[in-house]
Amino acid sequence: MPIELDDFITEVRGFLDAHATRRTGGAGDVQWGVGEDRITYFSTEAPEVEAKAVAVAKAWQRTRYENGFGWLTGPTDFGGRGLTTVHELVYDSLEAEYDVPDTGVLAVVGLGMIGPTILAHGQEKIKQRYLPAMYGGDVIACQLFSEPAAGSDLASVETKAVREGDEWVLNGQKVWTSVAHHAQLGLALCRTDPDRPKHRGITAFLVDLSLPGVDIRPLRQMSGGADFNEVFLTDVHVPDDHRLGEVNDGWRVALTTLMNERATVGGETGGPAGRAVSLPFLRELLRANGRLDDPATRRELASLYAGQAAAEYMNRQALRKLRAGVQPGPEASVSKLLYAQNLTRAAHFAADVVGPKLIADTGEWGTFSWTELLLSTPALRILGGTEEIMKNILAERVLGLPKEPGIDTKSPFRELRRSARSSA
Amino acid sequence: MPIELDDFITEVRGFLDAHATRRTGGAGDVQWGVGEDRITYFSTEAPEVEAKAVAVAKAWQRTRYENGFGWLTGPTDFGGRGLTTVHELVYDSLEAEYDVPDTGVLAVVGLGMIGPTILAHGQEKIKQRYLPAMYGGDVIACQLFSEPAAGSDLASVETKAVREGDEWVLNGQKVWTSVAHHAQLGLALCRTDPDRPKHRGITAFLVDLSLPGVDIRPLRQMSGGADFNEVFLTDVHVPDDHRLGEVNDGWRVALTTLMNERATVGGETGGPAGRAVSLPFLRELLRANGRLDDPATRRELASLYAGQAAAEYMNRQALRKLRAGVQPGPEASVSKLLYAQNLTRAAHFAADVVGPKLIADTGEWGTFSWTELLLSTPALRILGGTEEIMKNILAERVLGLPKEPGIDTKSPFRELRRSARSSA
Amino acid sequence: MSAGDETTVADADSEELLALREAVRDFLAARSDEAAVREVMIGERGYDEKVWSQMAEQLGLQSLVLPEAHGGDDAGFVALSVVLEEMGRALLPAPFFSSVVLAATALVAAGDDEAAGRLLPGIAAGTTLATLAAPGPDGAWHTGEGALAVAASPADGGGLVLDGTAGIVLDGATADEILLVVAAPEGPTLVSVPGDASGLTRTALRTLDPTRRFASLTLAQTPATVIGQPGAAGPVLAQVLDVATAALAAEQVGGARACLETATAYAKDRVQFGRQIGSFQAVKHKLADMLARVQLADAAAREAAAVLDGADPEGDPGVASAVAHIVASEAYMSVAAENIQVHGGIGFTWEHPAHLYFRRAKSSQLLFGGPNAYHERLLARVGI
Amino acid sequence: MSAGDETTVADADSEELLALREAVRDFLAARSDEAAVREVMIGERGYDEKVWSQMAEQLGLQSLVLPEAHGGDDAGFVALSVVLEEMGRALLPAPFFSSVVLAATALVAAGDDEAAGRLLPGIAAGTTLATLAAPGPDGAWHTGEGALAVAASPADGGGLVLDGTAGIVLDGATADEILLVVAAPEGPTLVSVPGDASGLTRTALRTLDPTRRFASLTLAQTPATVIGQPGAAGPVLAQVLDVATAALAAEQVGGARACLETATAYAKDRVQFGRQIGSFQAVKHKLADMLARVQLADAAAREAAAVLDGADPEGDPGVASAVAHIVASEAYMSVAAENIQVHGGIGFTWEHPAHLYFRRAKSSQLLFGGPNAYHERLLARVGI
Repeated sequence: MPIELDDFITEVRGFLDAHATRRTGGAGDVQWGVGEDRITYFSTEAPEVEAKAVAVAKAWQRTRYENGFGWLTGPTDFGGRGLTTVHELVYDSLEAEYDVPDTGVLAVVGLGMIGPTILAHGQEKIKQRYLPAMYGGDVIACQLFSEPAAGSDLASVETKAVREGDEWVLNGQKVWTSVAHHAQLGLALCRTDPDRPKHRGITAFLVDLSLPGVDIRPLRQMSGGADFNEVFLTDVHVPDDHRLGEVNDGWRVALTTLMNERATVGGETGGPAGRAVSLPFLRELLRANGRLDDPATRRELASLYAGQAAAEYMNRQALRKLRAGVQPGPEASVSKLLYAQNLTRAAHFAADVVGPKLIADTGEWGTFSWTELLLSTPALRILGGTEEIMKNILAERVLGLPKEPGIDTKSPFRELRRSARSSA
Repeated sequence: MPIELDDFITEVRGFLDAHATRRTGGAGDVQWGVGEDRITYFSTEAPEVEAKAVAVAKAWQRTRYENGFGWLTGPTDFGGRGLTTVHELVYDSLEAEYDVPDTGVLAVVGLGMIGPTILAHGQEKIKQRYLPAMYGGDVIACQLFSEPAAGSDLASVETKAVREGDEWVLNGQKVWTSVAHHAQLGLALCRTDPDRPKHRGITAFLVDLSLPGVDIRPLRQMSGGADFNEVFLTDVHVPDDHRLGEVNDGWRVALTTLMNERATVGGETGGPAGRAVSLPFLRELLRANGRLDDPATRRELASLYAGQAAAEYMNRQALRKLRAGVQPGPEASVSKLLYAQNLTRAAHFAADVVGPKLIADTGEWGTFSWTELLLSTPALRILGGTEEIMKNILAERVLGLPKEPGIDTKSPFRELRRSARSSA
Repeated sequence: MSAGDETTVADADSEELLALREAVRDFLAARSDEAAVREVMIGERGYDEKVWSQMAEQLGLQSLVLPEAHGGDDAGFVALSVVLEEMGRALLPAPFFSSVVLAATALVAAGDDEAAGRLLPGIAAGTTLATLAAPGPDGAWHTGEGALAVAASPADGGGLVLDGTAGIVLDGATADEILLVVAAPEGPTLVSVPGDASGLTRTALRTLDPTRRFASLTLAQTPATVIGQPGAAGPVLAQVLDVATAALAAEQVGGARACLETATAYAKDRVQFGRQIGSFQAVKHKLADMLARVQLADAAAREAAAVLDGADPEGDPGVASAVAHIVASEAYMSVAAENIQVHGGIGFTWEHPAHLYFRRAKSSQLLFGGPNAYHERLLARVGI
Repeated sequence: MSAGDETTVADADSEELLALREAVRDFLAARSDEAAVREVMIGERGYDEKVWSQMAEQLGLQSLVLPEAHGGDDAGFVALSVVLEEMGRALLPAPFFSSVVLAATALVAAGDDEAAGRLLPGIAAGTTLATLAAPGPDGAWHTGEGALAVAASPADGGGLVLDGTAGIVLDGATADEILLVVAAPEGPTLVSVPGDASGLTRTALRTLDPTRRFASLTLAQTPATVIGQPGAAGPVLAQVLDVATAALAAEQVGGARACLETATAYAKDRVQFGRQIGSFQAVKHKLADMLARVQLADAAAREAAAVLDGADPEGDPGVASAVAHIVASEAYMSVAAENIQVHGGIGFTWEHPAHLYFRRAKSSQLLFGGPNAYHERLLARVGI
């Protein structure tokens, strides 16, 4: 271990004390009616508010990076610190004690998923070019995977990449791209050989989003904001050195990204969605609505809280395992399922408690604000892999149940497309 | 219409007044702690009690028959009265006002399902021989369909029937046969040609259960009783005139039976299971356990009752349609699903109310007796078509969703068996 | 629509009502399709006045269920249910529920010929928009707990004046005439206040469901006219709730069925993994569950309407309506959510109509208090 | 099992505990397989005395968690959980829960050295069977509502005499020593009564779960020995419930996991429509749901045991146990029911073990009062 944990902790504390303020007030303290009246899973704000938050996030990431905390587990060659996952976990838990900007816009997709993918599959030059810039807070990266026709069936991407000399020309449409409107870089899966089986004709490319032919359009979701984008690629010329992995071996690249996605979803209970399953917050909700002594409401609260607490125990235990060097397996999908279930349940529970004050904004704090969470809940069951896909993963990969027959993974993609279209 | 409805009603009232006693007491009256302490879906009793009940049921059916009410819709040629479904419904609703023996042991399977099947597919001689005997209360008939390996996949029956001159020799094992231990006659589906596709190599036979080689063994269910039987057929010789329908056309015969099954399941809420979803009974349950004023219990009661009441409305409306000559469609499967759901929910609700008194018999009326219902509930989701099969029916036949691919209904049965066995 | 001396109870599947259903459906498809709904829902009034007039003039929908004596057709609640089901299916944004269901029912139930004569003909003709509110302490429907939020006191020159706030009033910003249940010295009293009354301030509220509008009303020494007897609003309100929850259930069934049909169509159309997704058993069974819920809600809503029409002399409209309210509220909410799930990503975009049904489903479920209120209401109706 | 001065918190996945798990599993597979369980469950005593002795002599299971001072190994609650999980998986019929979990915990918590010295060594050796009951008005665990059902009054020659009925006492018919929480003049008091005490009548009861026995005890002027201080049983009982519900959760997880594994194996084995039924998505997703429930319950039970062992200084054993009790109770009940559904017809036969798990699941869920009690208990533990 390059640095003793105790020394590391001292160093982190020194850094945080110098650059941030420690949080005050216990977790149990909730001042009902005070502070921002927002309960939501999504993060959309007015464009100017959002732009400012992105700038602040980038600045904080830069500060971390300049002080050696920007990429703790990354190789030193690319600006990383070369430390272990344990150091990272320790840093995270210490930082959580301070009021620091939310860096989710950089971290969740870019640093959490795309960074490791570039590290694993990128050419040396590309790693040098992008990794320090990403972990240094300058470049935000996004994922250009999903397409209108390739949702759960991700390996059916149709965006074409055709080689022209040292370049590839990309054409197609991507969708459900979060943070694209703030990003400078995208990781795109493209069809490079439709005559091979669908998983074997895909190639992965890093796409500079400032290139001509890249058109990013916000996609408004049902809760009102636009956390996602459609990205249209029209004759976008990408240099061959921006290819990740071999030609037609992009599915393996995608799996690296998805594996890291699984590690980041679920579990998260902080932020404006965390309130919805926080016991002190719910207690005050009941008190404010005169329902704290109603046995029917109490029972539902207890049931909701028990499920949420157990899910938190589960995530904590998974973290402990991770600390001990055990990689999370496919059973992590349970966490994602529960996260969606618990937030959904909490939203309807709150609706029951606030009653008609949820349907029209009377201005009362902590009532109509639940609508945004409520309207986010359907997305939780779909984003990052639908509930159905998660259950398939659990059944097939954890329990070893046989795959569905009649799913063709062997025929050339071109033929699959044709037959699907004629049968639909 | 052969007899005016008003005249018919007068006739029925006359018959019932002469042979039975009218019920007293409103439906809302429940005397808690009085009467039989039994809440169950199944009907098993001690053998001597059961035998007596069967004798009483047969006698009442005979009385009905002798007075012209044994088979109201049946053709007069075979002892029927030649009247309409409306007359039958009217008779049923009038009879419900009287205390009469439960004739389920004859009626549900024999008269409700096998009778119509014999009528539709039997030879003249066979109809003459069995129909009057069945509707006259002498012969109880049962269904010999399911087999250990052919559960939900009923068309996979393996019981063999081989022709020998004017006879067929049957060999195989049937299971889930209700009332077989009281029955004289069975309708068996047998494989007569394994080289044809599975639905096209089955033939249906009426089997006299007193024939040598028929061995009926009770099958104890988890709730303790034995409402079902295994029936072993070893070299049972059945005359060819006992065949229903053409050779290898038995699936069509089976469909007639199953269609009539669908019409009889669901909806039923009388008897010792009806209590479990009866509002006055549940009200008294809550009162006896000091929970009538607990809002949490009240809320669950209201929710349970709303679901049950709506299901009853649905059944009543279906009956009204039937009266108007509209045959129930596959959507009747909804009724069966709801019946299982509501009884299951009621059993767990009651468990919550009586608490630990459900786990050990303290002798208190209306507490431990819920165990029998509780232990019957899993069967409700399986018997007469599993929940999964019912949902397939709703999805495919009502909503028109595509069939599951990869289910082979065309290959010879012999090959299917072989490949299934090697893949399992 | 015919009506006579003898009570003829309509059957929703009768040829007459099937024709009515078709007429309403065709009308809404032509005049209030999704594009039109989306335009209206971001507009200020929240409904299309031209469509509203045509509903009255061409189809006579506003007058359908009202008494003949006051310009109505007395067609019965089953007919009303058919209309509301279609409106629910199309998510029609219109003051129909507030004016024709809530206010008109209250006027009929109050048995006040003067008030009925003054307001019902206009409601029936669609020229008067009325609404009703019985605001309790939280501004929403008074469900028996706590005091009424608007107080009435005798005015100097006779009559009553009102003070208080009605926090969440359906179509309260656009109604010409607002009926309120207020706390008068004699007890809960039904009164009416014109939309332009002095001392009345109306504020349109941001709503969960943009196709259904609410306003907050504050009243300061606002003059009001008593309807019926002072102190007699309790039974009137009970009767209104029976009719309103039964009517709402029909509307909910219409919306729920639209969700089921959309999801079913999508499951047949959408291909993933080389197959229509409707061939996957998980999707299939989800749709079967949705179907079961819709059928159950439909049965309950039909029963409630039929019992209100007197079809079943033993049926109790209070019980049947309360059952329908619970079952339809939960069916619609659940089906609206599952519809999005079947659609996947596209289902939670703003552009897809699925969220409009989701919003309507939740809004309807909570309109008269939500689960907290409707379970106890059922028990009250059965006397437990 | 080692124990020393420093608190070493065991991890259920440590090599040591994996070895313990394997040893217990092998032992139960050899000595208490399904056939053996079925034989014992229809027998009179309800457990196999030979197996019980071997558990003590060969594996030292009874002594595992007990204090060293009284013949125990102080191995901690995580170790106990591992053992209970295996017992739950095998549906072991034995007085382990009553004697080692309930009675021994009460003796330790009461801090009465005399009583502990008198009873714990025998419990640890498996030679004394003890049990504990705190019968409330309905004969079951006293959950704070109503009075205790057994009253204590001063005896003529000193000590106490008891009168009343303990209606549902776990292993009450076979226990050598019965600990009871009774209503003494000083308040709830823990006492002990030998199984052959005068005035004590024990009646074995018919039970839902034949692998878990209960008896009704009536006491008429039965002499009893006070354990700890008179009036001090309240906190003892609270501590017992924390341990007992955490222990029960571990046992429930073991049973639930057995159901999941059986159902999974059957889904791979059973062929219908020419396919393993586990290839049908409806079955697949049902099993995935079962897995999710079991994993959640497992996490909760592990947390509760770890917190009881002091692994997390911020963890509150009351909260973690109450959470585990709810989550494991509901997971087990649901998984036991779904296991039958996956099996179809064969699953609801008497011959198939599925119903034994179903019975145990319901019996466990209701043991300490059921949903009505356990939700409020959690809120009490978090101070709401």
